Parts: sequence; C-alpha cells; structure tokens
Amino acid sequence: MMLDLIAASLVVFGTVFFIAGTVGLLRFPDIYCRLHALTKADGLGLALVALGMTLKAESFGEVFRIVLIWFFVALASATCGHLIAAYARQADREGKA
Amino acid sequence: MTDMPLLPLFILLTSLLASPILFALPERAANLRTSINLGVAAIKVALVAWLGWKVSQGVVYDVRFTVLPGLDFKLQADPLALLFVSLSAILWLITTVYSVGYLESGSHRARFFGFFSLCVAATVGVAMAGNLFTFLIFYELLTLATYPLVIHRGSAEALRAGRIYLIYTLAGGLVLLLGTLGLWIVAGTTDFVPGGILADVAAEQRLVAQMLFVVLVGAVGVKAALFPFHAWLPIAMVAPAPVSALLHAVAVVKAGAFGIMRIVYEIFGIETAQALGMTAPLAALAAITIIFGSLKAITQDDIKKRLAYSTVSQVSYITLGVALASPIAAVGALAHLIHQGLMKITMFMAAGNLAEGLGVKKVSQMNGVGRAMPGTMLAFTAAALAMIGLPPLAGFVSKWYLAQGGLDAGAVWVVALLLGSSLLNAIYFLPMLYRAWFRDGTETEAAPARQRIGWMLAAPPITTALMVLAVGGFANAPFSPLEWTRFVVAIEYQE
Amino acid sequence: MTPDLIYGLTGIAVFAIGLTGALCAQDRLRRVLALKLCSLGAGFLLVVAAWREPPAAPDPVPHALVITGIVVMISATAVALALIRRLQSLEAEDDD
Amino acid sequence: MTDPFLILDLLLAGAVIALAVATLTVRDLFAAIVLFIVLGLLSALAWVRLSAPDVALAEAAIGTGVTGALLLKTLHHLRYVAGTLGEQTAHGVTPVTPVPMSVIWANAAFCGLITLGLAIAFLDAPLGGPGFDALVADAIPASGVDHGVTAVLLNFRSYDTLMEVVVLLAAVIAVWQIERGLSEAPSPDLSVIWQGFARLTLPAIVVVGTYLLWKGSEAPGGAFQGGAVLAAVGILLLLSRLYVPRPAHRALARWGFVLGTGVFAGVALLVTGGGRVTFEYPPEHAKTLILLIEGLVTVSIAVTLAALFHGREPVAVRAKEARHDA
Amino acid sequence: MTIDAMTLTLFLPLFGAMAAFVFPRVATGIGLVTVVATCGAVWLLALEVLKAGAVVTPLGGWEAPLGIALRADGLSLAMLAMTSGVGLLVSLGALDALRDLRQRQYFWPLWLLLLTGMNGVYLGTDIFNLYVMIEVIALAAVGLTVLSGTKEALRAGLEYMYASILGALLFLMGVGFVYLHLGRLDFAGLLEAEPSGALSAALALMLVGLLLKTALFPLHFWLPAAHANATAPASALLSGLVVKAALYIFLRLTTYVPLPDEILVALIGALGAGAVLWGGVQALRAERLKLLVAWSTVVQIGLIFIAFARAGQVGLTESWKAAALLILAHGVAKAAMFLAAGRIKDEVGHDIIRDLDRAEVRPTLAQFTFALAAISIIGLPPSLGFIGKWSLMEGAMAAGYWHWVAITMIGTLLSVAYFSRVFAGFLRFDRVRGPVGEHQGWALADVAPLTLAIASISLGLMAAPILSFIELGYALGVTP
Repeated sequence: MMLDLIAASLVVFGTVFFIAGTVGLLRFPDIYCRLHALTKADGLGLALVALGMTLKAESFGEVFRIVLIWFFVALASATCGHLIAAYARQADREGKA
Repeated sequence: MTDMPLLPLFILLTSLLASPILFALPERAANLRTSINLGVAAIKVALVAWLGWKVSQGVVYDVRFTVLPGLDFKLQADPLALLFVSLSAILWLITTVYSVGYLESGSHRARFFGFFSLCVAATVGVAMAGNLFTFLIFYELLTLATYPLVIHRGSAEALRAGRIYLIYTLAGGLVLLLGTLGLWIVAGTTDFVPGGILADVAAEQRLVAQMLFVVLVGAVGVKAALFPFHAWLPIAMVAPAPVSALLHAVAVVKAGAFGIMRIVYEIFGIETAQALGMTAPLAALAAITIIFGSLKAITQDDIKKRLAYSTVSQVSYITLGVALASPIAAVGALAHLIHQGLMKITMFMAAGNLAEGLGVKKVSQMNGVGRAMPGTMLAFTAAALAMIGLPPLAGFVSKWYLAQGGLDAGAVWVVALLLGSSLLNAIYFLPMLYRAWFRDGTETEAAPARQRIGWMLAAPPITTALMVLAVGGFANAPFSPLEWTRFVVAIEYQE
Repeated sequence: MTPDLIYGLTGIAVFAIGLTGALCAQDRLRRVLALKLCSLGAGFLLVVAAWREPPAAPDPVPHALVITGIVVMISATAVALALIRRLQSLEAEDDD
Repeated sequence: MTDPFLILDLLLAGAVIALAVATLTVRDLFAAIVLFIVLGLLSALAWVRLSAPDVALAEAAIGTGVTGALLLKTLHHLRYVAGTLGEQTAHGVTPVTPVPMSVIWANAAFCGLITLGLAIAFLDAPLGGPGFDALVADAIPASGVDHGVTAVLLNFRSYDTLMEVVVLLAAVIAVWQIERGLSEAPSPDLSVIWQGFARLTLPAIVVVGTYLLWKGSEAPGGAFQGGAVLAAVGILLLLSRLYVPRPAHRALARWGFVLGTGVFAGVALLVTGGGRVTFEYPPEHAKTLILLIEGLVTVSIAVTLAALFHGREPVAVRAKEARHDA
Repeated sequence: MTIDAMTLTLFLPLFGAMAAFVFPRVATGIGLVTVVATCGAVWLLALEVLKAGAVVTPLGGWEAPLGIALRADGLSLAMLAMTSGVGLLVSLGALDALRDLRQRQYFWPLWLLLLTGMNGVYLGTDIFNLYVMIEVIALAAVGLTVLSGTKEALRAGLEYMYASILGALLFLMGVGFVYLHLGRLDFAGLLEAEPSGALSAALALMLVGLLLKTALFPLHFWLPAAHANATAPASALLSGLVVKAALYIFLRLTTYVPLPDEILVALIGALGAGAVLWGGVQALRAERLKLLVAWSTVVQIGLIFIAFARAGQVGLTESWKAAALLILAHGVAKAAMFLAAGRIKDEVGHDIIRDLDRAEVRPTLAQFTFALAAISIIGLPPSLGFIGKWSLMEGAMAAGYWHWVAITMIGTLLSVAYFSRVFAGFLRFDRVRGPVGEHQGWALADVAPLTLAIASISLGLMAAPILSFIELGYALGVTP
C-alpha cells in the first residue's frame, strides 16, 4: 500500500516534469533554451516515472528492462541534444558570416 | 472426287507466300525478282486452269476451318469464283510483265512487287471466299495491300491520295464488318448459297433485312465506286500505271462489284432482294453512277483521270445488270466484269506507255501520238472502240445482253440509258483517238521527251487488246467468258 | 463504444486524409507522406478488424497482413524517395 | 464511461487524426516528417491497445523508424541540392504556390465524403465478426511455432511472406538502378559524441534485434521487427561513418540481399515430395526450418533496409563519369 | 523433391532474378535461360490444365481460406502463356536494344521479378496475395520505366510510382473491408458473399485501385509518359504485359462478384468510351511515335473496359471472353509495336513523327512490323484484335447496345487516322535528299518484334482453340 503510494507519487512527479518540459519547448524564446527545457526536464521526468515503475515491477527481470530503457533513452536524448545544439550553433555562425 | 482438295488454298498461297520473299529480295536482285514474279504468276495461271478444268468436271472444292464457334474461314471454287479468279490470274501475269518493264529504273521495287503479290492474293481470296466473313477478311487485306501501292511514289500528293483512299475503303470495310455481324446475328450463318440465306428473315423482319441490304451493298459499293462513294478512285490515280491498270481496273473496283453480286445473289437471293424492293433503287443508283461518271470523264484533261471516271461509269454496268434481276441482264453483268477488265487494263497500260515513252499525260498533249507509238495506240483504240460498244467488240456483247435484260425485266429505260451512255463514251473517247491519229504531233511539247519503250511495256497492252477482240469475236465459243457466264447465271438463278 | 469502433473510424479518416493529400499535394515529398498516411489508415482498418472483445485473443491473420503491408510500403517508399532524389539532382544540374 | 481506457482511446484517436492533418498542412517539410514520425509512434501505441503488439513493433521499427530515417535523408539531399540547407522550406523540389481557400475547402469536402462513405460501410460490417480465429487455433499445433502471427507469416501464409521479401529485393534493385552514378549530398559532420553514442548502443541494439527474432516463435516479435532493429545498426554505422561502403563490398551486399529470399524459396522447394507440396514443412522439422528461414530473412531484411537507407550502389564513380551519367 | 509445374512457373523466374542480380556479368545468359525455362514450365502446366480443366495447389498444405492456394485454369494459363511467350520475344529483342552494360545488368533481374509477379497474379486466388503481387510488379515495373535514366523517364516513373502505390493502397483498403465482411480473403469466399455495404465499399475501393493501375480514363494520366519514355523493351513489357495483370484481376473480381449496379456498369462503359475517344484524339496529336503508341494503349484499355461493362449485364455473361481475347491480342501486338518503334528510333535516330519522312535510313522491316502490329490493334481481319472486336461487337449488337457498337467503330476509325500519320512518315520520300535504301537498317533484332507481329495476326485464325482453351475450368458461379 505504502509502496503503491510512493510509486504513484513518483510517476505523478515525473509527469509534472514532462509537462514543464513541454511548456518550455513551446514557450522558450530560442533553440538553446528549448533544448535546455526539453533535455533536462524530460530526462528527470523519465527517471522519476521509471523509478516509480520499478517499484511496481513483478520481477527482477522487469526492473532490469526498465532501467535499460531509461539508460538508453537518457543516452539518446543527451546525444540528440548535443547534436541539435551543435547544428544550431553552426547554422548561427554561418548566418552571421 | 478430287485428288487435291486444297487446290483453292494453293492458288491463294502462291502469291501470298511469294510476297514475303519478294520483300526480302535486295533491290539490285532484279533478275531473280523478275523470275520469281513471272514464275509464280505462271504457276498460278496453271493452277487456275487446272481448277477450272476440275470445276467444269463437277468437282466441288470446299476448304474450311473454324475461326470462332460456328464461324468458318471458308474457300470455295464455284463457277462465279472461278470467273473472277481466272481474270485476276491471267491479268496478273500480263501486268507483272508490264510492271517489270515499267519499274525497270524505279526505286522501291522490292516493296512494290511484295505488295503487288499480296494484292493478287487478296483478290483471289475475295473471289474464292465461301462466306461473307472470309470475304471480309480478304476485302480488308485488299485495302491494306493496295495502300502502299497507291502511295508508291512517296510524294505529298500521293500520300494525300492514299489517305483519302484509306479513309474511304476502311470506312467501307468497317460498315461491311457491321453488316456481316448483323447478318451473322440474324441469320446465324454468313455462307454464300445460291438463292440466298435470308428468305426467312426477309419474310419475318422486313425492315431488318432492308437495312442489312443497304448496309452491305453500301459497304461494298465504296470499292465498286458507286455514286456517291466514287471520289477515291480518280484521286488514287496518282499511283504508278501498273497499279492503276490492274488494281483500279480489275482488283479493287471489281472486288466491290463482285461483292455486290455475292451479296445480292447468294446472301439475299435475287428473288428476296426483289421482294424487299431493294433492286429498283440499286438499279437507279447504278444508272446515276453510269451517267455521272461519263459526264465527269468528259471534263477531265488528265488521261488517267478520264479513264478513272470511265471506270466509275463502266463498273456500274455490272451493278445495273445485277439489279435488273433478269437472267439475261445478269449474263451481261458478268460478261462485263471480264470484258471491262480487259478493256480498261489495256487502256491504262497504254496510258502508262504514253507517259513513259512520250511524257504525255494529258488529253490535250495527245496530238499525233498514234504515229509515235503505233502499237500502243492501236491497242488503245481497240479497247476504246470496244468500250463505246462497237460491234462485235467485247463491250458490245455485254451491252447487248444488258439491254436485252432490261427489256426482259420490263425496264425499257435501260436501253435508253445504254444508248446515252455509249454516246457519252464516244464523246470522251473519240476525241482522244482523233488527236492520236489525225492531228499532227510535231506541234506538241511532248516530242523531245520521246524515248523508246521496251517490249515489256509494249507487248502487254497489245496482248490484252487482242483478248478484247477475241472475247467479243468468239463470244459464243466454248469456255469463252460469255459461255461461262451463262453457266454461272444458270446456277444463281437456279434454273 | 468500443476501441475497435473508435480506431476503425480513425483509420478511415486517416486514409481519407492521405487520399486527399495524395491527390492534391504539390510537393513530391509531401505526396509520399500522404501515401504513407493511406497505408497507415489501411493498417488501422485491418488491426481493428482483427480485434476481438477481451479476453478473446485477436485474429493473428490480419496482423500478419499488416506487417506484410508495412514492409511492402517501406519498399515502395524507398523507391519513390530514390526517384525523388535522383530527379532533383538532374533538375538542379539543368538549372546550372 | 464504463472503461477509463476509452478516454485514452479517444485522446489517441484525436491526436492521430490531428497529426495526420498537420503532417500534410504544416509548412516546414522537416516538421511534417517529424510529425509523421510522432503519428507513427502514436499509431503503434493505438495498435498495442488493440492487442496487436507485433504490428505495433513493426510499425514503430519499420513504418516509422526506418521510414523516418529515409525521409529525413531524402529531405537533406533535396535541401543540399537546392542550396537551402538549414532553412525551413515547404518544398523539397518545386516552389509551392499558395493554395487558395476554395481549394482547401474542396479538399476537405472530398476527404469528408470519402470518410463518410467508408464509415457507413464500416458501421455496416459486423465488428469482431468472422475471421480466421478458429482455423488458426486448430492449425497452430502443427505449425511448429506457438505464436499466432509468426505461424501465419512463416507457415500458413508463408507464400505472402516470401513475396514480401521479394518486394524488398525488388526495391533495393530498383533503388540501385535509379541512383547509379548519383552524386551524394555529404552527410552532416557528426561529432565525437555521436560516434561514442553509436559505439555504446550498437551492441545493445544487436542484442535487442536478435532477441526479437528469437522471441518471435512464442511471443510478439520476429524476423521483420528484428530485421528492422538490426537495420538500425546499419543506419547508425553509416551515419557515424564507422562503416563506409566500398565497391568491393558490392558482391557481398548482393548476396546479402538475396540470402533470405533464396533460402526461403529454396526451403519451400526442398521440402516438397512424398505428397508434400511447396512450403509444406514436415511437422517434425517445422520449427527448425522456420527458425532457419527467419534467421536468414532477418539478416537480409537488415542488410536491405540499411542499403535502402544508403541509397546508391557503392561504386567507384569518377567525377567526370558521374557528370556524364547524370 | 518433386516440384509441380505451377510452383515452377513462379519460382523459376524468382531464382533467375536472384541469380541475375548476384552475377551481373552473366545476367543476360541467366535471364534468357530463365525465360525459356519459364516458357517450358508454362507448357507443362498447360498440359496439366488440358487434362484436368483446372489445377489447384494449396501452398504449405494449408487449404484456403487459411492458406493460399494456387490455381490454374484456361484463362490464367492463356495469360501465363502470353506473358512468357511475349516475354521471351521481348527478351530476345532486349539483347540488341540494351547496349549499355549497366542497363542490361539491371534489366534482367527487374524483368524476371516482374515475370514472377505477373505469374503470381495469374495463379493467385487470394486477394491479399494479389495485393503483394501487384506491388512486386509495380516496383519492378517502375525500375524498368526509369532504366534509360533520362529526366523525362524519371519524372514519368515517379508519377507511375505514385499511381501504383495509391492504386495498391486502395486495393489494400478494399481487402480490409472484405475481411471485415467475410472474415476470409479467397476467391471462393467472395463467390459466396452476401451483398452488403461493406462488400460494396470493398469492391469500389479495389476496382478503383485497379482502374488506377490499368490506367482507365481518366485515371490514365501516368501512362503515356511512362510508356513513352522507357527504353523499348521496357515499354513493350509495360504496355504489353504489365497493365494486363490489373486487368486480369479486374476480370476475375467482376466475374466472381458481379457488378451490383446497372449505373456502375454504365459508368465503367462510359469511362471506356471516354478512353477510346480521348486517347484517340491525343494519339492524333502526339508528336512522338512512342507517345502515340502509348496513347493507343489508353484507347485499347478503354475498349477492353467496354467489353467488361457488358460482362456485367444480364444475358451477356459470355462477353468476358471478348475482353480476354482483346487482352491477349493487345498484349502481343503492343509488345511488337513498341519493340518495332524502338528499332525505328534506333535506326532513324529520333522518333518525331513529323520528321520520320526526312530520314535517309528507312528500317523497312521494323516499319513493316509496326504496320502489322497496327493491323491487329486497329482490329482489321484476320488478326486476333479483329476477332476480339468482332466478339465485342457481336455481343453488343445482339443485345441491342448500339452505343457500344458506335463507340467501337469510332475508335477503329480514330486508330486508322492516327496510325496513318505514322505510315505516311514511313512511306513519304519527297522530303529526303539522296537515295533511300529499302534494305538498310535491317537487323537480326527485327526478328523478335516481327515474330510477335506475325503472331498477333495469325493468332486470329486460331481464335477457336484459344476460346475453347480459356473456357477450361472457368465456369461462372463455380467455386474456383
């Protein structure tokens, strides 16, 4: 029961971060800020949701898979964030020049 | 019984198979081409003679195979077919000699002789078709094979003529297809049977039968140059002389006239056609064409065009003879099929010689050509006089029978018509003869172009002119066209 | 109201949107996208048709068909895209 | 509302339709493609809701993943050729003239009519109606696999599946043919971080792909999903330039493309005889044969999809020749 | 290992395609051997069908509807025979026409895959399987369309690709509706189907998809450019064979599920009439020879659909045979015509109709071939095209549908008109300087098209056996 409550609140917290990230994506002025909102908030949101889900997992294998998913998504979003930022900076420079 | 049941097929195949060989021969292999041409033509004449002998012995030929359920490809050799087959076989041989001479220095000879051969195959097929379906096949083949010959010269004018020719004849073919289909649907067969196959249909569905008559006769009427479908014939005269001679004197227009015979005698039956009330309008149309063609001929200065309009007029004699629905007139019609072929081919070949030898293409240039080319002009004169109907020449014989038939059928106007037409013939032919023989030729411009023509050009018209004399003079001899004609008419009228 | 009804109508709508786009799109790439929408709509229809009220298991045959359809579609897309790329290069060269 | 999931269904359905419209109407093509990818993923989600995890996997991996990569690559090429890299454009090829409102309304009306007509027909049909359920249930034990979709794909309707692989083969042949001599847009310069990411993830993806393939005989997954995941490996390798195709690899690639099809068709023929017809696997060997086919087909699919992404045949093109060829 | 003839006809070209792709250097040899072998397999199958009437193989041992059955009857065999026979001759024609090594090495695998797909269509009995097959055909056909690599060909190929994908997807959507309604996808199931809204929608979707694939007016927009700009052997395959696959499916579907509505029947007929007239007018205006030939394909498809339209009408159930004859006739003649047009273009150097008469080289044999093929396409006796037209008009006249008769006749006249433009180009000489050789430009490559053209004429005389053959095992209302 206690576990359920903790799990649920973690997922809800995670969702809040997701929403915040999305609002940031929509409202922030330039690409770097948007990227910032997206990667940071969503990364944390995903971590919280994943954590909440592990508490509800039925077997160790399931926990392992959830962790794996979190790990790869985090890796991918970090890489993507970097790529987008680098690309945007390059485009900016070319635009100025 | 017959020892060679496929004889009609062989006759067809001789020229059909010769044509791809002729196409493939290189342009320079002139001697080989001539040998093949003459050889095949001679073989064909021999085979036709054999066929004629067999048929006169009472042998019945019937070559057929099924194309669609109930619908056969059928060749037969009835006396009527034989009449037309022998005409085309013999004239093909003669015209081949003439063409070899005519095209000696020309180009595209491989193509010319290939299609020429194909045309003869188609004509023979038209003659021997055992039903309307087969007739249709060869009728269309004839159109297609003559088209390249009409435009042989490859000039813009030739191509325009070719297009008109193609439109007229293919449209006619399409209507014939329609009529054949209609016949197939209402009668369930398209066979040519003496006495006709439509008696029952005509009794029950008179209107359908009448429409069918109009459609079928109208369709073949295009090739027969029946007024108002005649316009292609004078235009097609841009073709080389041998083409005009054989095809537009014999093969194509006769295929149309022959089709009218087949349709009236063997699809409808002369009695049924009469009962349908269709023969009188047909006779009237023929009469109009006769007069119209003659009148137009008078106004032509171009020799070949004058001859072409004369053909328009003369071919309608055949139609008239058929439409009069009298056995005697029928004899005249059939005899005229042969006689007119002989006369007209002579004149076209002679005209070709004038153009080749003297550069004379117009009537107004004909002054004194008789002295320049006496042989050719003698042949021309014989044929022209025959055409006018001078006894005892060929034209007289057929006109005589036609007039008698007219009286027999109670149509006295026919006699007047024939007299009138003969007068018109005289009006447009005699001035030509007069110029040729009695005017001094030195004042014409044509003289410098003068060159000697070879025997291959000179002999054929003389030969056919002699035949014109013979068929008229010996009209009553056994195996003469007239005799054979009587035999055919006896069958068609089931006497 | 059941999921199959909702998604069935969704699929039909997506198909119709794709069809409209395929007929009207001006840009070559956009047309490919429109055709992809059509295929998605058809996929929806088949998946919906296979659905059975739980606990019954769905019919596997339409699922297999959709998988086949997806693979067929990517093949066609790849060819179309290759054509677009090549054509663009040729046209650009002509402009030079 | 009896089922709270229905709300999810309705939301998802609404999002799918909205995304479909947006894909076609959004101005920037890049955005359109991204929206399409999102649409594909949401559709996959919807299909999971409809108890079709196999299809969802295939759609996510092939219909959205690889297709998305293909679309983006093409857009990159088009913009490179047109000299509009880094710009937002509504067109890849020809300038788009503005569409008047009347046309838009006409389109909408047309679209509505089609939807309406098909919807009426759809509502007319019995939902959850007749199907192959009973037939499949009866036949599964003899099929050699336990998972329905795999049984259908590789046994009951293996002919379709073979032809599907043939379609893929035809596609790669056609693409090579179309793009011979095409000069390529230089791929974007990806940094060290990307290569590190690729190195880190590649082994994991290979494991996942193999797992999906292996799992296919009893649970969702199988040759196509596994193949698509492995194709992602190829795409990553190509993008990160960890692997650069060379002319010498051409022959190998050709073998790779036909391997699956060849073995599939070959097995189908080899099992005949003794009263068995084409594709009729002897029941005792069915599982082995199906696994063999699946394994090799997976390899072929992976190689083929990666090749479709790469596009042109790896040939040594001299600059002059390329010019002439184009 | 005992392989039945039906499997052979499918798998031989498939293996051939793979081999030709893997060994590009010997692709030509592999391709030729494969096509010959496929002809042999079709021959074996024909013997079986002659004996048994219809042959069925449930693939994988699973009976339909769960499994997929292959079925061969007279009609499918006639299509197979046409495909492999025409295919063989086009293959021979391709030996000369494709001089570029790279074209050749891609032509063979694509063409063999195309053959696989078409054979699959003619043997198929399952509508989803047919969908996959038409996609195999589509991809291979697009590959062939753009073989020449010119910009025009690529543009046309892309349009063709769009039309193909859209047609296939419409068909797939129809398959979905059939499954919704019936829960099965085989022809037998369709035959037993009760009419319903879903079935009507399915039929409408599938038929429209097929119309797009066969390019019936006004969905023909992609065809002329695609067929005109491909290389000659590819054009011959596309125009002669590929459109026939969708036509065949259309024929099967409309006979198993007769068109429900008079209006629908009239609509299809009207579209056919539109194709005949519009295609004819466009052919009259076409500037290039191959484009003219492509437009004549549009016309012919219209004519075939007029036959279909009648097939749906009460009392005219036999008219599918007219459609089948027209399909066969057009397949043979059009392949001959495109190959001949390709030869003419090769020899003359261009195919602009207006300037054909300026050429000093006249490839007479190819021109003759073209003319022979035109005879069959116009429908002049005794060609197979004539027999097809005869059957069509006979049925229409017997039933009193005079408007169809009129359209057919107008179509014939139009085709005479547009083909005579070409003949004029062949036979006019006064615009050439210098002598024209009749026997220049003859080549061994003329043999293949000439054979096809002669076949298109002489098959007309064999219409009776062909008809009795296509009726084998094809009785309406009998479960396949």
